[in-house]
Amino acid sequence: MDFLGPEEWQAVALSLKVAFWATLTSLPFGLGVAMLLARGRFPGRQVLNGIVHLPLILPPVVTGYLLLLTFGRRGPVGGVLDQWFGIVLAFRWTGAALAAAIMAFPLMVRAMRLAIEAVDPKLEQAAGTLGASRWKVFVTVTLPLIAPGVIAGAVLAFAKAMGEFGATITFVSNIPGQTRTVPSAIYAFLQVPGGEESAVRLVIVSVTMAMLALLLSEWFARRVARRISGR
Amino acid sequence: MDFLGPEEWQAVALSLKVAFWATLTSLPFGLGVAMLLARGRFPGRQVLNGIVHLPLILPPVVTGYLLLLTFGRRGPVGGVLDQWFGIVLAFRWTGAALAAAIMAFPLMVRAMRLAIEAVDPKLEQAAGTLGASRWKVFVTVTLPLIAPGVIAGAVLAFAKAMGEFGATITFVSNIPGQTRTVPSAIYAFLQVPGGEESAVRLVIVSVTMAMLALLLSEWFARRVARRISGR
Amino acid sequence: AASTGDALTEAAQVWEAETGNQVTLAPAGSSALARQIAAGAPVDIFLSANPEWMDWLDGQGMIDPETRRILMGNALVLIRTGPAWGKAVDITPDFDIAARLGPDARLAMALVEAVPAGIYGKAALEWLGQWDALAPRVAQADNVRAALALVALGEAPYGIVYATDAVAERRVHVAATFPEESHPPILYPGAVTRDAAEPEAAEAFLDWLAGPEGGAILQQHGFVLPSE
Amino acid sequence: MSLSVDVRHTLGDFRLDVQFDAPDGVTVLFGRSGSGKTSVVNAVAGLLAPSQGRIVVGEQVLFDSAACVSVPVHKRRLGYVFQEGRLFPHLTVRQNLLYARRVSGNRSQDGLERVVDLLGIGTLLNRKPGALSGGEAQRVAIGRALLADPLMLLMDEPLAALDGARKAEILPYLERLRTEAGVPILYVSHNVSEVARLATHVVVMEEGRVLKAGPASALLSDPGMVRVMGVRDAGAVIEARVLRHAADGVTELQFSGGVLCLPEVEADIGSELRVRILAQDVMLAVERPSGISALNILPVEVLSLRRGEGPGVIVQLRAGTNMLLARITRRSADALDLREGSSCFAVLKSVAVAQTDIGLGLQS
Amino acid sequence: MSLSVDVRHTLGDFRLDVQFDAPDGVTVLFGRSGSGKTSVVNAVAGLLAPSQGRIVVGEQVLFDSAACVSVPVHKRRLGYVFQEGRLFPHLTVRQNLLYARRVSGNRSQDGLERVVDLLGIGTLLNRKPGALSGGEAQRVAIGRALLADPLMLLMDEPLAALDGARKAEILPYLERLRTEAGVPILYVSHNVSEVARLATHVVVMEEGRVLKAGPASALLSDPGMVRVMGVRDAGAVIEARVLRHAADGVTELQFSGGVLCLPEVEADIGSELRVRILAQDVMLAVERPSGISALNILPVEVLSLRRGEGPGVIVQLRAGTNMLLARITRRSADALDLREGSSCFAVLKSVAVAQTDIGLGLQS
Ligand SMILES: Nc1ncnc2c1ncn2[C@@H]1O[C@H](COP(=O)(O)OP(=O)(O)OP(=O)(O)O)[C@@H](O)[C@H]1O
Ligand SMILES: Nc1ncnc2c1ncn2[C@@H]1O[C@H](COP(=O)(O)OP(=O)(O)OP(=O)(O)O)[C@@H](O)[C@H]1O
Ligand SMILES: [Mg+2]
Ligand SMILES: [Mg+2]
Repeated sequence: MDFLGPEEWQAVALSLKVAFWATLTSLPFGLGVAMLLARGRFPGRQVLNGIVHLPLILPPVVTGYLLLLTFGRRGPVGGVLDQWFGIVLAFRWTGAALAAAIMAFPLMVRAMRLAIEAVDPKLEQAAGTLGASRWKVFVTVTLPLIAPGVIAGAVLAFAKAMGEFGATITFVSNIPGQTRTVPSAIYAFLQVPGGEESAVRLVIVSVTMAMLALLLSEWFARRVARRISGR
Repeated sequence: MDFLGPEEWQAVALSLKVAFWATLTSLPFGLGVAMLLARGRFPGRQVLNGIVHLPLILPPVVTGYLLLLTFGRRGPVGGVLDQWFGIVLAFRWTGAALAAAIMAFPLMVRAMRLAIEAVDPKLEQAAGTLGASRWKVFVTVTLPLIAPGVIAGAVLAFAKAMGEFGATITFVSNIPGQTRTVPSAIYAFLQVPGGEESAVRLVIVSVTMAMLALLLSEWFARRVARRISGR
Repeated sequence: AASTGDALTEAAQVWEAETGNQVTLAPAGSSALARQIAAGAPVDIFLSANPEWMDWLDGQGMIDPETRRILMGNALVLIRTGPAWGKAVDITPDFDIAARLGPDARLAMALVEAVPAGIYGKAALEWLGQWDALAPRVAQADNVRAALALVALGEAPYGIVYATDAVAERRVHVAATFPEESHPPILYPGAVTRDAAEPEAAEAFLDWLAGPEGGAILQQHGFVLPSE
Repeated sequence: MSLSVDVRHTLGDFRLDVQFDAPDGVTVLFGRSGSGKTSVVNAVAGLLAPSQGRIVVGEQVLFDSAACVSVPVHKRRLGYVFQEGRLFPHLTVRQNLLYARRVSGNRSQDGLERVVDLLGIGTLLNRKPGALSGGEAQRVAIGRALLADPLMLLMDEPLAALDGARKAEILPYLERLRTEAGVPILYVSHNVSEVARLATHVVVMEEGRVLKAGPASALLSDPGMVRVMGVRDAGAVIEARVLRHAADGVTELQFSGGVLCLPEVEADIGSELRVRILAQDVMLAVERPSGISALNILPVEVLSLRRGEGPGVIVQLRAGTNMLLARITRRSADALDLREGSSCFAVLKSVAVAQTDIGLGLQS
Repeated sequence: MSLSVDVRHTLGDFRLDVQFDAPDGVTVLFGRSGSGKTSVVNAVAGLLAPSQGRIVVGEQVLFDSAACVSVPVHKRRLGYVFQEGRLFPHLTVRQNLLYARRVSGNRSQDGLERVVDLLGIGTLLNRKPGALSGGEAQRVAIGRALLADPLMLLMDEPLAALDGARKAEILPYLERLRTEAGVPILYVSHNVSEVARLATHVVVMEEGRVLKAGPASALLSDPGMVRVMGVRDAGAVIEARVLRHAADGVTELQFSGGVLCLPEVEADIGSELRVRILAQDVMLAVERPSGISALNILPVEVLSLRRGEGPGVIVQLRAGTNMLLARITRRSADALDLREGSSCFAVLKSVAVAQTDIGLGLQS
């Protein structure tokens, strides 16, 4: 296609990759934390809740800076990851995915938690009497019932990950092909006089992609909902 | 208090004001749109859904820029508002509230929509048979049942509004006392050598406030939930 | 422009004390400010880190060209993580940055296409003939302060920033200074806007900044005064 | 007010095709599980919009697919007791009960006490539905419907979850609603004794269609209905007038076939009652027995004998102008040499006519 | 397997304080709405953790607050039919039925067909619960519990939503479960006829406490229970052995008081049956009546007369070693001059003993 130049395509592909992995890998954690928050009764529940919400509250730049402090090569976690596992996040697309995942995490957890809280515990009890252990109850009853919420959460997270900019550029900066996601590219274009046109092209592409993801998820969520209500 | 200087206090007070009004004024719209999306069956529903999600997908800078183009004094809407109603949004705290509200809108709508979809239509039918018109059904049955979701949505929106930066600074700039919210102030401090200390102080304050809002809302949502389940 | 905030804050305070006039600063990126002014922002003075955005605004007829002047200049330096040891050197064409970086470390800069500090840095590296080799190894931050932070935290061992930024950050030191001819002159133009509410006071402040008192403050913060 | 229902609709594989007209009073829908009773009630309530049909209550057309009329649910002034409760979980029992008042803007508590007493839910008023037992919730649901001050009551197995004693308390109240307030009631029940007691008109449904419909007394005395009701519940319904209350607690009633003695009935002298006499409670004797505890020995004429599949025979009897049913074994029928036209005596224990099977007649 | 329950718990204002021991078979919890039946069942199921108490089924201690034992719900191997269905809305009927298999890792469909046939839900298998009628949903819930291959069945008013014919089909199956499979059943019911038919042991509850508990036959023949059951449902349960099936469809049974003639009973000759004879179906005569359709005329002795509040008298009778109850009017009692010790004849229509009141005896 002529619409976008090769560099721009690179940014689009990278954004998709980053958002996809950010969503996918944070999904189980999100679900776990949502379960804990919705059902758990332990001290420090509110603290956990607060921590989960932090990325939403903090300006993205601050989040990015904190990520840099923690997961940077010299940071406590980043150092360990680097030396022990050979995992480097700084200036890699994996770092961008981490930043996107963390920024999107509160959205994901909130949506899932709301869905979990809407599940009738009586159905879970019924499953228990039929011999399902807690884990099986979760897999066979709770999870299917909250599926629309999980999908909603994942889509929100994906959309957010596609649009994330502040934390990403602060944490992993802007390296073409590595960490230059679509929002970074758009930002760069907007900084120079006359760059609007290129920016608009990228905006159109990223909006189109996000809308497609949204439509897909709506369709999917409706299917699941229909499956559940049996209508 | 000595902890924060007067300028910092100003930013904190402004942020609270902006987030509060952003949340409050967008609440009815959010609820309306959530109802439309959850229950409405009209052509263009998916388009509305997409538009609502836009601010989530777009980099905040782009959203801010679009706001500037639309609601700026010379923009199509901004001009009308200015000339006909004397309402100026650009470079006022009202503009910051608008930017925050728009950025937070998708989060609010998503949470509310999820809650609405979890309401059993059979209860609404029952209310109908007892003589409640659609509107009364909404006020007396649907609304109380979705209250936890509404609260969750409002809190997400408030938190997001407290942390919004990109769109705000692009739309209404960074004018102390007018549009310099806490995130803008943090940004400004980070731009000057040696400003980190002030920035950290502001981060602590804004995190504390957001956490308090969160705790309050959790408590409130639990109360409502208990009220509903009757347990 | 964002990078001038500290110096201007001090200058404004002094001038306020002298004249009793009130100055309100709104630090943000040059691009954002220029667009906001074009959209009718209630601003009296625009001070840009980048002459291009001033030209752009001029093209829109949003500034009073009579009042436009260069207020100050800046230098570009190569910084290195850690406290200072030894003396900063002047960069000559045979100065090999890649060799100093080592095999896989990165060079922190501001966005090389978009942000002034990055654009100047890129020009300087091109002047050195090392841009093509270094380009894939540059970590571009969204502004020059973020690039500074990357070096300060040790994420990138070297970075290219303004001399003014390097002054206050204790965790970095200036390893080398780029010669003036290696990049277009780094100039900060200022002008009174067309829609200014108080154009006289605004022009007075600009005059004062360009005068000896303002100049002294700017110099204190590491800026270079325009040497015509 | 009369009720006229004509509904055609498809739900998945299930086809509903129901037409019936019912006069004033209680119309009972009777039929096996899954035969479409709830669907008909929902159509009347407006919760199910039939693909075709017409529903008229009294003068008011509630639904007419041909004329594109469909009165919105909330304007139909219903009291609907759902098969599954549907209490509002966020409101207390009191708020649930007063919900209809609240949404109609009339906040008086008129009648609350009476209904609360009737249903025995006085101690529950401040609880949430989540803290009620199954039967308690059902009682609150009934109360909520009654307090809606409805023009029409729709009750879908309202008493199924209740114990016998509670049922016995609520039934007379429903009777009074029917008779005094003239509220038409569409009532779904599996319980023939409830049907016999309340029904003015019975509609028997099978697989989405009307199998049989007609006045309660005719339908219940119809030997052909025995299969539908189950033999145990077959019986005739007669109308009788209270003659006197004897000192020993026996109430004597006059009907066309003679005098019936029943255990004390709470009804004024002269009032009309409906009495259901189960076929299995009627014994036949060729000569008048004596020295026996049964108080009612009525001369009757055998109208027909109808053999069932089992060892039983349903004997249709004429007593005065009324019809009675008796169920006896073939062995007895042979031993007594019963045949059409033979005269004999129907022996009926006075207590065999249960209190719950006596309802206020329609005329009173 | 025997069941031993000792539970103390507080729910809001409601105090549950229940102790009873029940032998093998079906233990029926009987009591008015809100008396705590569901709470007891929930405690046995493990859904309610009593603040104090001990629950033992057979050898297994399910709960013991003193020893801090509480077997987790899913390890109790229950089949629980809830009062309110609780089908999984996201699974088809088939998946609901096979849920227990699926979670226990045993995916065979053994028994599915049998249960599906019994409950008449064959055409519903691929539907979602949202598309079922009330009675259909309840039948699926019963099927789900039965197919869990439970060590113990808990059934909370399982048949309340079902029509008579369906009930009549399901009850024998439950009887067989009790007798053949030896699955202990804890059964909540308001329906005395169900109780009489199924119960080995009856626990009568009132306001959270046990009012009375004992073997079904003793408790149901106890004149003191008339108040609890309601007069209409008072009656004795006797055990009888099938003597022969006569050609005219009458089955003759031998019991201690003589021979009982009943309409055809499907049971092998020699098998033991439980027969419930309602007090109101028994007539008394001072001399043996003749020329009457009633087949059973048993010589009996009056043991006691007990006046109720109304015009009725409950007469306890001895027939052989068995006890019978008769309910007659005071007027009749006076007319016949009945007193303790007098001899008379109990007249009983053979059809008055309904099929649903005959169950398999425990010995068979
Ligand atoms: N959460 C609660 N808070 C307060 N009271 C409760 C709660 N749950 C139940 N109760 C009360 O406990 C009593 C026993 O309830 P339970 O459900 O065991 O009754 P039940 O015998 O099964 O009645 P039914 O026949 O109506 O189902 C009832 O009076 C009920 O109101
Ligand atoms: N959404 C649906 N899709 C398919 N079939 C349906 C749907 N809803 C109901 N049915 C079927 O329609 C029939 C009638 O249902 P309805 O609820 O009216 O029965 P009912 O007579 O009230 O039965 P019950 O006595 O069990 O409550 C049932 O066979 C049911 O399976
Ligand atoms: Mg139904
Ligand atoms: Mg119960």
